[in-house]
Amino acid sequence: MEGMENLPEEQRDALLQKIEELQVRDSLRTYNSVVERCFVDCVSSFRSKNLDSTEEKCVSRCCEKFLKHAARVGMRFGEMSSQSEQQMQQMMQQQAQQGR
Amino acid sequence: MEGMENLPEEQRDALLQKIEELQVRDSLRTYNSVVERCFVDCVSSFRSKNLDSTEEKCVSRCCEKFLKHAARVGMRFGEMSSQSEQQMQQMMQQQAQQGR
Amino acid sequence: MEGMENLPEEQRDALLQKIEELQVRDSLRTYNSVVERCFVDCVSSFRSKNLDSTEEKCVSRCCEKFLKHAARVGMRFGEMSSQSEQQMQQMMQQQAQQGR
Amino acid sequence: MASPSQAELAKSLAMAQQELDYRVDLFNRMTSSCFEKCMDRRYKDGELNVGEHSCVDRCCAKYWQVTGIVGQMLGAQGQGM
Amino acid sequence: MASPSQAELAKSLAMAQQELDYRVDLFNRMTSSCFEKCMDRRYKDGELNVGEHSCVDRCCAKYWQVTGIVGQMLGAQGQGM
Amino acid sequence: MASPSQAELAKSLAMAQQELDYRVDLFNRMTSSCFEKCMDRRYKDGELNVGEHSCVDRCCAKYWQVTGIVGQMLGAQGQGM
Repeated sequence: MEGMENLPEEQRDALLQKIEELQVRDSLRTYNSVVERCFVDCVSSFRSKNLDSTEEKCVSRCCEKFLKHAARVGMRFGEMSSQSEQQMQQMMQQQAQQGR
Repeated sequence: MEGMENLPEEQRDALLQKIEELQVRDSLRTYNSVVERCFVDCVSSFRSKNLDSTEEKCVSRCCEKFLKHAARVGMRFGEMSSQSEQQMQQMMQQQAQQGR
Repeated sequence: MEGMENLPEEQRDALLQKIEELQVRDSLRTYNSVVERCFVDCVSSFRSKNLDSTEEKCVSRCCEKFLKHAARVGMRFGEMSSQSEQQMQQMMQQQAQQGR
Repeated sequence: MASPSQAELAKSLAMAQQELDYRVDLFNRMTSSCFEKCMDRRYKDGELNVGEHSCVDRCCAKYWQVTGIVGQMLGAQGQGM
Repeated sequence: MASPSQAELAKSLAMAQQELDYRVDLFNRMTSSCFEKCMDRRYKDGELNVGEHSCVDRCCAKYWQVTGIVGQMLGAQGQGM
Repeated sequence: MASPSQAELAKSLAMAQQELDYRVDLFNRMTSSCFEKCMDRRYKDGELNVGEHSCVDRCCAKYWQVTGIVGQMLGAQGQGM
Protein backbone atom coordinates (compact mmCIF):
# COMPACT_ATOMS: atom_id res chain seq x y z
CA MET A 1 0.00 0.00 0.00
CA GLU A 2 2.61 2.57 -1.04
CA GLY A 3 1.58 6.21 -1.25
CA MET A 4 -0.55 5.90 1.88
CA GLU A 5 1.75 8.21 3.83
CA ASN A 6 1.49 10.92 1.15
CA LEU A 7 -2.24 11.28 1.63
CA PRO A 8 -3.72 14.20 3.59
CA GLU A 9 -5.63 13.13 6.68
CA GLU A 10 -9.09 13.45 5.22
CA GLN A 11 -8.25 11.19 2.27
CA ARG A 12 -6.50 8.71 4.51
CA ASP A 13 -9.64 8.42 6.59
CA ALA A 14 -11.66 7.77 3.45
CA LEU A 15 -9.17 5.08 2.41
CA LEU A 16 -9.22 3.46 5.83
CA GLN A 17 -13.01 3.43 5.82
CA LYS A 18 -12.98 1.88 2.36
CA ILE A 19 -10.57 -0.78 3.57
CA GLU A 20 -12.81 -1.51 6.53
CA GLU A 21 -15.76 -1.87 4.15
CA LEU A 22 -13.78 -4.25 1.96
CA GLN A 23 -12.87 -6.32 5.00
CA VAL A 24 -16.50 -6.61 6.05
CA ARG A 25 -17.43 -7.53 2.48
CA ASP A 26 -14.68 -10.15 2.33
CA SER A 27 -15.58 -11.70 5.66
CA LEU A 28 -19.22 -11.95 4.56
CA ARG A 29 -18.11 -13.64 1.34
CA THR A 30 -15.91 -16.02 3.28
CA TYR A 31 -18.86 -16.80 5.51
CA ASN A 32 -21.01 -17.59 2.47
CA SER A 33 -18.29 -19.70 0.88
CA VAL A 34 -17.74 -21.78 4.05
CA VAL A 35 -21.48 -22.37 4.28
CA GLU A 36 -21.60 -23.49 0.65
CA ARG A 37 -18.55 -25.76 0.90
CA CYS A 38 -19.69 -27.46 4.10
CA PHE A 39 -23.26 -27.81 2.85
CA VAL A 40 -22.07 -29.41 -0.41
CA ASP A 41 -19.60 -31.73 1.35
CA CYS A 42 -21.84 -32.75 4.27
CA VAL A 43 -25.47 -32.77 3.15
CA SER A 44 -26.75 -35.11 0.50
CA SER A 45 -29.98 -36.61 1.74
CA PHE A 46 -33.23 -34.70 1.35
CA ARG A 47 -35.71 -37.08 2.89
CA SER A 48 -36.10 -34.78 5.87
CA LYS A 49 -36.10 -31.00 6.20
CA ASN A 50 -33.88 -31.03 9.26
CA LEU A 51 -30.19 -31.82 9.48
CA ASP A 52 -29.59 -35.14 11.26
CA SER A 53 -26.87 -35.40 13.91
CA THR A 54 -24.30 -36.86 11.49
CA GLU A 55 -24.78 -33.96 9.12
CA GLU A 56 -24.58 -31.45 11.94
CA LYS A 57 -21.32 -32.88 13.24
CA CYS A 58 -19.91 -32.97 9.74
CA VAL A 59 -20.78 -29.28 9.20
CA SER A 60 -19.17 -28.26 12.52
CA ARG A 61 -15.96 -30.13 11.77
CA CYS A 62 -15.87 -28.89 8.20
CA CYS A 63 -16.21 -25.31 9.38
CA GLU A 64 -13.58 -25.77 12.11
CA LYS A 65 -11.21 -27.43 9.67
CA PHE A 66 -11.69 -24.75 7.05
CA LEU A 67 -10.96 -21.97 9.52
CA LYS A 68 -7.80 -23.67 10.76
CA HIS A 69 -6.73 -24.34 7.19
CA ALA A 70 -7.36 -20.73 6.18
CA ALA A 71 -5.40 -19.47 9.20
CA ARG A 72 -2.40 -21.58 8.19
CA VAL A 73 -2.59 -20.44 4.57
CA GLY A 74 -2.81 -16.86 5.87
CA MET A 75 0.41 -17.36 7.85
CA ARG A 76 2.29 -18.74 4.85
CA PHE A 77 0.81 -16.09 2.59
CA GLY A 78 2.06 -13.35 4.91
CA GLU A 79 5.58 -14.83 5.02
CA MET A 80 5.82 -15.21 1.26
CA SER A 81 4.38 -11.75 0.62
CA SER A 82 6.88 -10.00 2.87
CA GLN A 83 9.78 -12.01 1.39
CA SER A 84 8.84 -11.14 -2.15
CA GLU A 85 8.43 -7.47 -1.21
CA GLN A 86 11.94 -7.46 0.21
CA GLN A 87 13.25 -9.06 -2.99
CA MET A 88 11.40 -6.50 -5.07
CA GLN A 89 12.79 -3.60 -3.04
CA GLN A 90 16.33 -4.95 -3.32
CA MET A 91 15.91 -5.29 -7.09
CA MET A 92 14.52 -1.77 -7.38
CA GLN A 93 17.40 -0.34 -5.34
CA GLN A 94 19.95 -2.15 -7.53
CA GLN A 95 18.28 -0.86 -10.68
CA ALA A 96 18.19 2.67 -9.25
CA GLN A 97 21.94 2.49 -8.53
CA GLN A 98 22.73 1.11 -11.99
CA GLY A 99 20.45 3.67 -13.63
CA ARG A 100 22.29 6.67 -12.17
CA MET B 1 -32.34 -2.65 5.74
CA GLU B 2 -32.58 -0.83 9.05
CA GLY B 3 -31.77 2.86 9.17
CA MET B 4 -33.47 3.47 5.83
CA GLU B 5 -36.21 5.53 7.49
CA ASN B 6 -33.65 7.78 9.19
CA LEU B 7 -32.22 8.99 5.90
CA PRO B 8 -33.11 12.41 4.47
CA GLU B 9 -34.91 12.25 1.12
CA GLU B 10 -31.89 13.02 -1.04
CA GLN B 11 -29.83 10.23 0.50
CA ARG B 12 -32.73 7.82 0.29
CA ASP B 13 -32.99 8.51 -3.42
CA ALA B 14 -29.27 7.80 -3.82
CA LEU B 15 -29.71 4.54 -1.93
CA LEU B 16 -32.72 3.52 -3.98
CA GLN B 17 -30.84 4.24 -7.20
CA LYS B 18 -27.90 2.21 -5.92
CA ILE B 19 -30.25 -0.66 -5.12
CA GLU B 20 -31.74 -0.46 -8.60
CA GLU B 21 -28.24 -0.59 -10.07
CA LEU B 22 -27.38 -3.61 -7.95
CA GLN B 23 -30.56 -5.32 -9.14
CA VAL B 24 -29.67 -4.72 -12.78
CA ARG B 25 -26.15 -5.98 -12.13
CA ASP B 26 -27.48 -9.07 -10.37
CA SER B 27 -29.99 -9.89 -13.09
CA LEU B 28 -27.23 -9.59 -15.71
CA ARG B 29 -25.06 -11.94 -13.68
CA THR B 30 -27.93 -14.37 -13.31
CA TYR B 31 -28.43 -14.19 -17.07
CA ASN B 32 -24.75 -15.03 -17.63
CA SER B 33 -24.83 -17.84 -15.11
CA VAL B 34 -27.93 -19.46 -16.65
CA VAL B 35 -26.29 -19.27 -20.07
CA GLU B 36 -23.13 -20.90 -18.73
CA ARG B 37 -24.96 -23.65 -16.84
CA CYS B 38 -27.25 -24.57 -19.73
CA PHE B 39 -24.40 -24.43 -22.25
CA VAL B 40 -22.23 -26.71 -20.09
CA ASP B 41 -25.09 -29.15 -19.40
CA CYS B 42 -26.55 -29.25 -22.93
CA VAL B 43 -23.78 -28.73 -25.50
CA SER B 44 -20.95 -31.19 -25.90
CA SER B 45 -20.49 -31.82 -29.61
CA PHE B 46 -18.43 -29.39 -31.67
CA ARG B 47 -18.64 -30.97 -35.08
CA SER B 48 -20.93 -28.19 -36.26
CA LYS B 49 -21.04 -24.49 -35.46
CA ASN B 50 -24.82 -24.44 -35.05
CA LEU B 51 -26.88 -25.90 -32.23
CA ASP B 52 -28.86 -28.92 -33.40
CA SER B 53 -32.52 -29.29 -32.42
CA THR B 54 -31.76 -31.61 -29.48
CA GLU B 55 -29.35 -29.08 -28.02
CA GLU B 56 -31.78 -26.22 -28.58
CA LYS B 57 -34.59 -28.04 -26.79
CA CYS B 58 -32.26 -28.96 -23.96
CA VAL B 59 -31.20 -25.31 -23.53
CA SER B 60 -34.83 -24.10 -23.47
CA ARG B 61 -35.85 -26.65 -20.87
CA CYS B 62 -32.74 -26.04 -18.80
CA CYS B 63 -33.46 -22.32 -18.76
CA GLU B 64 -37.14 -22.83 -17.93
CA LYS B 65 -36.29 -25.29 -15.20
CA PHE B 66 -33.66 -23.04 -13.70
CA LEU B 67 -36.05 -20.08 -13.56
CA LYS B 68 -38.76 -22.14 -11.89
CA HIS B 69 -36.25 -23.55 -9.46
CA ALA B 70 -34.90 -20.09 -8.61
CA ALA B 71 -38.43 -18.78 -8.08
CA ARG B 72 -39.13 -21.56 -5.59
CA VAL B 73 -35.86 -20.99 -3.75
CA GLY B 74 -36.71 -17.27 -3.66
CA MET B 75 -40.06 -18.05 -2.01
CA ARG B 76 -38.45 -20.24 0.65
CA PHE B 77 -35.64 -17.75 1.13
CA GLY B 78 -38.14 -14.97 1.77
CA GLU B 79 -40.05 -17.05 4.32
CA MET B 80 -36.94 -18.07 6.21
CA SER B 81 -35.51 -14.53 6.17
CA SER B 82 -38.63 -12.98 7.63
CA GLN B 83 -38.90 -15.70 10.27
CA SER B 84 -35.33 -15.23 11.39
CA GLU B 85 -35.78 -11.45 11.45
CA GLN B 86 -38.79 -11.86 13.75
CA GLN B 87 -36.75 -14.13 16.01
CA MET B 88 -33.92 -11.63 16.06
CA GLN B 89 -36.24 -8.74 16.91
CA GLN B 90 -37.84 -10.74 19.73
CA MET B 91 -34.40 -11.54 21.11
CA MET B 92 -33.31 -7.91 20.88
CA GLN B 93 -36.47 -6.73 22.65
CA GLN B 94 -35.94 -9.26 25.43
CA GLN B 95 -32.33 -8.17 25.84
CA ALA B 96 -33.38 -4.51 25.87
CA GLN B 97 -35.93 -5.22 28.63
CA GLN B 98 -33.44 -7.21 30.69
CA GLY B 99 -30.78 -4.54 30.16
CA ARG B 100 -32.88 -1.74 31.66
CA MET C 1 -21.28 2.28 -25.00
CA GLU C 2 -23.96 4.61 -26.37
CA GLY C 3 -24.34 8.05 -24.83
CA MET C 4 -20.57 8.44 -24.49
CA GLU C 5 -20.51 11.24 -27.08
CA ASN C 6 -23.18 13.20 -25.17
CA LEU C 7 -21.01 13.53 -22.07
CA PRO C 8 -19.17 16.78 -21.26
CA GLU C 9 -15.40 16.43 -21.25
CA GLU C 10 -14.98 16.22 -17.49
CA GLN C 11 -17.47 13.37 -17.18
CA ARG C 12 -15.96 11.57 -20.15
CA ASP C 13 -12.57 11.68 -18.43
CA ALA C 14 -14.11 10.21 -15.29
CA LEU C 15 -15.69 7.45 -17.37
CA LEU C 16 -12.46 6.71 -19.21
CA GLN C 17 -10.58 6.52 -15.92
CA LYS C 18 -13.24 4.18 -14.56
CA ILE C 19 -12.88 2.00 -17.65
CA GLU C 20 -9.11 1.91 -17.20
CA GLU C 21 -9.59 0.87 -13.57
CA LEU C 22 -11.97 -1.88 -14.61
CA GLN C 23 -9.44 -3.11 -17.16
CA VAL C 24 -6.69 -3.29 -14.55
CA ARG C 25 -9.08 -5.08 -12.21
CA ASP C 26 -10.05 -7.54 -14.93
CA SER C 27 -6.48 -8.27 -15.96
CA LEU C 28 -5.56 -8.93 -12.33
CA ARG C 29 -8.50 -11.30 -12.04
CA THR C 30 -7.49 -13.04 -15.24
CA TYR C 31 -4.00 -13.37 -13.85
CA ASN C 32 -5.34 -14.98 -10.69
CA SER C 33 -7.63 -17.29 -12.63
CA VAL C 34 -4.82 -18.52 -14.93
CA VAL C 35 -2.66 -19.20 -11.87
CA GLU C 36 -5.45 -21.16 -10.23
CA ARG C 37 -6.31 -23.17 -13.36
CA CYS C 38 -2.71 -24.09 -14.16
CA PHE C 39 -1.94 -24.90 -10.53
CA VAL C 40 -4.97 -27.18 -10.27
CA ASP C 41 -4.27 -28.88 -13.62
CA CYS C 42 -0.48 -29.26 -13.21
CA VAL C 43 0.38 -29.71 -9.54
CA SER C 44 -0.79 -32.70 -7.55
CA SER C 45 2.17 -33.97 -5.58
CA PHE C 46 3.06 -32.35 -2.28
CA ARG C 47 6.04 -34.39 -1.24
CA SER C 48 8.34 -31.44 -1.93
CA LYS C 49 7.87 -27.72 -1.49
CA ASN C 50 9.38 -26.87 -4.88
CA LEU C 51 7.89 -27.44 -8.30
CA ASP C 52 9.75 -30.18 -10.18
CA SER C 53 10.69 -29.67 -13.84
CA THR C 54 7.66 -31.59 -15.15
CA GLU C 55 5.31 -29.38 -13.16
CA GLU C 56 7.13 -26.24 -14.25
CA LYS C 57 6.89 -27.17 -17.93
CA CYS C 58 3.24 -28.04 -17.50
CA VAL C 59 2.50 -24.66 -15.91
CA SER C 60 4.31 -22.77 -18.71
CA ARG C 61 2.45 -24.63 -21.43
CA CYS C 62 -0.85 -24.31 -19.63
CA CYS C 63 -0.37 -20.56 -19.33
CA GLU C 64 0.71 -20.22 -22.96
CA LYS C 65 -2.20 -22.32 -24.13
CA PHE C 66 -4.70 -20.40 -22.05
CA LEU C 67 -3.51 -17.06 -23.41
CA LYS C 68 -3.69 -18.27 -27.02
CA HIS C 69 -7.11 -19.75 -26.37
CA ALA C 70 -8.35 -16.52 -24.77
CA ALA C 71 -7.01 -14.48 -27.70
CA ARG C 72 -8.94 -16.65 -30.14
CA VAL C 73 -12.13 -16.43 -28.09
CA GLY C 74 -11.62 -12.66 -27.95
CA MET C 75 -11.43 -12.51 -31.77
CA ARG C 76 -14.63 -14.51 -32.19
CA PHE C 77 -16.33 -12.55 -29.43
CA GLY C 78 -15.51 -9.28 -31.17
CA GLU C 79 -16.86 -10.53 -34.51
CA MET C 80 -20.09 -11.81 -33.00
CA SER C 81 -20.61 -8.67 -30.91
CA SER C 82 -20.24 -6.33 -33.87
CA GLN C 83 -22.53 -8.51 -36.01
CA SER C 84 -25.26 -8.53 -33.42
CA GLU C 85 -24.92 -4.78 -32.93
CA GLN C 86 -25.40 -4.27 -36.66
CA GLN C 87 -28.47 -6.50 -36.59
CA MET C 88 -29.84 -4.60 -33.62
CA GLN C 89 -29.30 -1.24 -35.30
CA GLN C 90 -30.99 -2.44 -38.51
CA MET C 91 -33.94 -3.66 -36.47
CA MET C 92 -34.18 -0.37 -34.60
CA GLN C 93 -34.08 1.64 -37.83
CA GLN C 94 -36.82 -0.52 -39.34
CA GLN C 95 -38.97 -0.06 -36.26
CA ALA C 96 -38.35 3.70 -36.29
CA GLN C 97 -39.46 3.88 -39.94
CA GLN C 98 -42.56 1.77 -39.31
CA GLY C 99 -43.38 3.77 -36.19
CA ARG C 100 -43.55 7.11 -38.05
CA MET D 1 -32.03 13.26 17.77
CA ALA D 2 -29.52 15.39 15.83
CA SER D 3 -29.48 14.89 12.07
CA PRO D 4 -26.76 12.48 10.95
CA SER D 5 -23.50 13.83 9.48
CA GLN D 6 -22.33 13.23 5.91
CA ALA D 7 -19.84 10.60 7.08
CA GLU D 8 -22.49 8.73 9.05
CA LEU D 9 -24.81 8.78 6.07
CA ALA D 10 -22.12 7.46 3.76
CA LYS D 11 -21.46 4.71 6.26
CA SER D 12 -25.09 3.67 6.53
CA LEU D 13 -25.41 3.65 2.72
CA ALA D 14 -22.33 1.41 2.55
CA MET D 15 -23.75 -0.90 5.22
CA ALA D 16 -27.08 -1.23 3.43
CA GLN D 17 -25.23 -2.11 0.23
CA GLN D 18 -23.09 -4.68 2.05
CA GLU D 19 -26.17 -6.32 3.50
CA LEU D 20 -27.85 -6.50 0.12
CA ASP D 21 -24.70 -7.94 -1.49
CA TYR D 22 -24.48 -10.52 1.25
CA ARG D 23 -28.09 -11.62 0.82
CA VAL D 24 -27.80 -11.85 -2.95
CA ASP D 25 -24.62 -13.90 -2.66
CA LEU D 26 -26.29 -16.23 -0.13
CA PHE D 27 -29.34 -16.62 -2.34
CA ASN D 28 -27.25 -17.37 -5.43
CA ARG D 29 -25.18 -20.00 -3.66
CA MET D 30 -28.28 -21.62 -2.16
CA THR D 31 -29.93 -21.64 -5.58
CA SER D 32 -27.01 -23.23 -7.41
CA SER D 33 -26.22 -25.74 -4.63
CA CYS D 34 -29.83 -26.93 -4.46
CA PHE D 35 -30.06 -27.02 -8.25
CA GLU D 36 -27.12 -29.42 -8.30
CA LYS D 37 -28.39 -31.49 -5.38
CA CYS D 38 -32.01 -31.80 -6.55
CA MET D 39 -32.50 -31.36 -10.29
CA ASP D 40 -32.36 -34.06 -12.93
CA ARG D 41 -30.00 -32.38 -15.36
CA ARG D 42 -30.89 -34.38 -18.43
CA TYR D 43 -33.67 -31.81 -18.95
CA LYS D 44 -36.34 -34.07 -20.39
CA ASP D 45 -38.78 -31.49 -19.19
CA GLY D 46 -38.81 -27.80 -18.26
CA GLU D 47 -41.02 -28.45 -15.23
CA LEU D 48 -39.99 -29.57 -11.76
CA ASN D 49 -41.58 -32.90 -10.85
CA VAL D 50 -43.03 -33.70 -7.40
CA GLY D 51 -39.79 -35.19 -6.11
CA GLU D 52 -37.79 -32.20 -7.24
CA HIS D 53 -40.21 -29.77 -5.62
CA SER D 54 -39.98 -31.37 -2.19
CA CYS D 55 -36.23 -31.82 -2.57
CA VAL D 56 -35.82 -28.07 -3.17
CA ASP D 57 -37.90 -27.17 -0.11
CA ARG D 58 -35.87 -29.44 2.15
CA CYS D 59 -32.63 -28.38 0.54
CA CYS D 60 -33.39 -24.71 1.32
CA ALA D 61 -34.30 -25.57 4.90
CA LYS D 62 -31.08 -27.53 5.44
CA TYR D 63 -28.97 -24.88 3.74
CA TRP D 64 -30.42 -22.31 6.12
CA GLN D 65 -29.57 -24.50 9.11
CA VAL D 66 -25.97 -24.78 7.90
CA THR D 67 -25.90 -20.98 7.74
CA GLY D 68 -26.86 -20.94 11.42
CA ILE D 69 -24.21 -23.45 12.54
CA VAL D 70 -21.42 -21.73 10.62
CA GLY D 71 -22.57 -18.32 11.85
CA GLN D 72 -22.36 -19.45 15.47
CA MET D 73 -18.88 -20.91 14.98
CA LEU D 74 -17.56 -17.79 13.23
CA GLY D 75 -19.17 -15.63 15.92
CA ALA D 76 -17.54 -17.69 18.66
CA GLN D 77 -14.15 -17.21 16.99
CA GLY D 78 -14.81 -13.48 16.75
CA GLN D 79 -13.95 -13.85 13.08
CA GLY D 80 -16.28 -11.71 10.96
CA MET D 81 -20.09 -11.74 11.11
CA MET E 1 -31.24 19.62 -26.49
CA ALA E 2 -30.72 20.78 -22.91
CA SER E 3 -27.50 19.67 -21.22
CA PRO E 4 -28.00 16.61 -19.01
CA SER E 5 -28.33 16.99 -15.23
CA GLN E 6 -25.85 15.60 -12.70
CA ALA E 7 -28.21 12.77 -11.82
CA GLU E 8 -28.66 11.78 -15.47
CA LEU E 9 -24.92 11.78 -15.98
CA ALA E 10 -24.32 9.63 -12.94
CA LYS E 11 -26.94 7.25 -14.27
CA SER E 12 -25.38 6.97 -17.71
CA LEU E 13 -21.94 6.40 -16.18
CA ALA E 14 -23.42 3.64 -14.05
CA MET E 15 -25.10 2.11 -17.11
CA ALA E 16 -21.90 2.14 -19.14
CA GLN E 17 -20.11 0.42 -16.29
CA GLN E 18 -22.84 -2.19 -15.99
CA GLU E 19 -22.64 -2.94 -19.69
CA LEU E 20 -18.87 -3.32 -19.55
CA ASP E 21 -19.10 -5.59 -16.48
CA TYR E 22 -21.69 -7.71 -18.24
CA ARG E 23 -19.56 -8.14 -21.35
CA VAL E 24 -16.44 -9.01 -19.40
CA ASP E 25 -18.37 -11.57 -17.35
CA LEU E 26 -19.83 -13.09 -20.54
CA PHE E 27 -16.40 -13.23 -22.17
CA ASN E 28 -14.79 -14.86 -19.12
CA ARG E 29 -17.47 -17.51 -18.86
CA MET E 30 -17.30 -18.25 -22.59
CA THR E 31 -13.52 -18.50 -22.37
CA SER E 32 -13.48 -20.89 -19.43
CA SER E 33 -16.37 -23.03 -20.70
CA CYS E 34 -14.78 -23.47 -24.12
CA PHE E 35 -11.38 -24.12 -22.56
CA GLU E 36 -12.90 -26.99 -20.63
CA LYS E 37 -14.88 -28.32 -23.60
CA CYS E 38 -12.09 -28.08 -26.19
CA MET E 39 -8.60 -28.16 -24.72
CA ASP E 40 -6.49 -31.22 -24.03
CA ARG E 41 -5.46 -30.42 -20.47
CA ARG E 42 -2.46 -32.68 -20.28
CA TYR E 43 -0.54 -29.73 -21.75
CA LYS E 44 1.96 -31.65 -23.89
CA ASP E 45 2.24 -28.47 -25.89
CA GLY E 46 1.60 -24.75 -25.44
CA GLU E 47 0.05 -24.48 -28.90
CA LEU E 48 -3.52 -25.20 -29.94
CA ASN E 49 -3.65 -27.99 -32.53
CA VAL E 50 -5.94 -27.94 -35.59
CA GLY E 51 -8.73 -29.81 -33.83
CA GLU E 52 -8.63 -27.48 -30.86
CA HIS E 53 -8.73 -24.39 -33.07
CA SER E 54 -11.87 -25.45 -34.89
CA CYS E 55 -13.43 -26.67 -31.66
CA VAL E 56 -12.96 -23.22 -30.08
CA ASP E 57 -14.54 -21.45 -33.07
CA ARG E 58 -17.59 -23.69 -32.98
CA CYS E 59 -17.78 -23.53 -29.21
CA CYS E 60 -17.92 -19.72 -29.31
CA ALA E 61 -20.60 -19.79 -32.01
CA LYS E 62 -22.75 -22.22 -30.02
CA TYR E 63 -22.21 -20.33 -26.77
CA TRP E 64 -23.44 -17.18 -28.50
CA GLN E 65 -26.55 -18.99 -29.72
CA VAL E 66 -27.31 -20.15 -26.18
CA THR E 67 -27.04 -16.52 -25.11
CA GLY E 68 -29.75 -15.71 -27.64
CA ILE E 69 -32.14 -18.47 -26.56
CA VAL E 70 -31.80 -17.66 -22.86
CA GLY E 71 -32.14 -13.93 -23.57
CA GLN E 72 -35.44 -14.50 -25.39
CA MET E 73 -36.79 -16.65 -22.58
CA LEU E 74 -35.81 -14.17 -19.88
CA GLY E 75 -37.25 -11.34 -21.98
CA ALA E 76 -40.54 -13.23 -22.42
CA GLN E 77 -40.74 -13.67 -18.64
CA GLY E 78 -40.02 -9.97 -18.16
CA GLN E 79 -37.35 -11.16 -15.76
CA GLY E 80 -34.16 -9.10 -15.88
CA MET E 81 -32.16 -7.91 -18.90
CA MET F 1 6.88 18.40 -3.01
CA ALA F 2 3.60 20.01 -4.16
CA SER F 3 0.47 18.57 -2.61
CA PRO F 4 -1.26 16.07 -4.89
CA SER F 5 -4.36 17.11 -6.89
CA GLN F 6 -7.85 15.69 -6.35
CA ALA F 7 -7.53 13.53 -9.46
CA GLU F 8 -4.20 12.09 -8.34
CA LEU F 9 -5.62 11.30 -4.93
CA ALA F 10 -8.64 9.57 -6.42
CA LYS F 11 -6.28 7.55 -8.58
CA SER F 12 -4.09 6.44 -5.69
CA LEU F 13 -7.16 5.48 -3.65
CA ALA F 14 -8.35 3.41 -6.59
CA MET F 15 -4.94 1.75 -6.95
CA ALA F 16 -4.75 0.86 -3.28
CA GLN F 17 -8.19 -0.70 -3.53
CA GLN F 18 -7.19 -2.66 -6.64
CA GLU F 19 -4.11 -4.03 -4.90
CA LEU F 20 -6.13 -5.10 -1.88
CA ASP F 21 -8.75 -6.77 -4.10
CA TYR F 22 -6.03 -8.58 -5.98
CA ARG F 23 -4.40 -9.91 -2.81
CA VAL F 24 -7.70 -11.05 -1.33
CA ASP F 25 -8.61 -12.84 -4.56
CA LEU F 26 -5.19 -14.53 -4.67
CA PHE F 27 -5.49 -15.58 -1.03
CA ASN F 28 -8.99 -16.98 -1.51
CA ARG F 29 -8.00 -19.00 -4.56
CA MET F 30 -4.89 -20.34 -2.85
CA THR F 31 -6.97 -21.27 0.20
CA SER F 32 -9.63 -23.12 -1.74
CA SER F 33 -7.19 -24.86 -4.12
CA CYS F 34 -5.03 -26.12 -1.25
CA PHE F 35 -8.10 -27.14 0.71
CA GLU F 36 -9.15 -29.34 -2.18
CA LYS F 37 -5.65 -30.71 -2.78
CA CYS F 38 -4.78 -31.43 0.86
CA MET F 39 -7.79 -31.95 3.09
CA ASP F 40 -9.56 -35.19 3.79
CA ARG F 41 -13.12 -34.06 3.18
CA ARG F 42 -14.87 -36.78 5.09
CA TYR F 43 -14.42 -34.56 8.15
CA LYS F 44 -13.89 -37.23 10.78
CA ASP F 45 -12.17 -34.52 12.74
CA GLY F 46 -12.07 -30.72 12.90
CA GLU F 47 -8.29 -30.72 13.29
CA LEU F 48 -5.65 -30.89 10.57
CA ASN F 49 -3.46 -33.97 10.99
CA VAL F 50 0.34 -33.96 10.49
CA GLY F 51 0.13 -34.95 6.84
CA GLU F 52 -2.42 -32.23 6.11
CA HIS F 53 -0.31 -29.59 7.83
CA SER F 54 2.78 -30.30 5.77
CA CYS F 55 0.69 -30.65 2.62
CA VAL F 56 -0.76 -27.16 3.15
CA ASP F 57 2.69 -25.63 3.65
CA ARG F 58 4.04 -27.19 0.44
CA CYS F 59 0.87 -26.40 -1.43
CA CYS F 60 1.18 -22.70 -0.56
CA ALA F 61 4.84 -22.69 -1.59
CA LYS F 62 4.08 -24.31 -4.93
CA TYR F 63 1.08 -22.08 -5.55
CA TRP F 64 3.32 -19.06 -4.99
CA GLN F 65 5.85 -20.40 -7.50
CA VAL F 66 3.11 -20.82 -10.09
CA THR F 67 2.20 -17.18 -9.46
CA GLY F 68 5.77 -16.28 -10.37
CA ILE F 69 5.89 -18.32 -13.60
CA VAL F 70 2.56 -17.00 -14.84
CA GLY F 71 3.50 -13.45 -13.87
CA GLN F 72 6.69 -13.65 -15.95
CA MET F 73 4.84 -15.03 -18.95
CA LEU F 74 2.12 -12.39 -18.77
CA GLY F 75 4.78 -9.71 -18.31
CA ALA F 76 6.72 -10.97 -21.36
CA GLN F 77 3.53 -10.77 -23.41
CA GLY F 78 2.90 -7.26 -22.12
CA GLN F 79 -0.57 -8.54 -21.30
CA GLY F 80 -2.01 -7.24 -18.06
CA MET F 81 -0.36 -6.91 -14.63
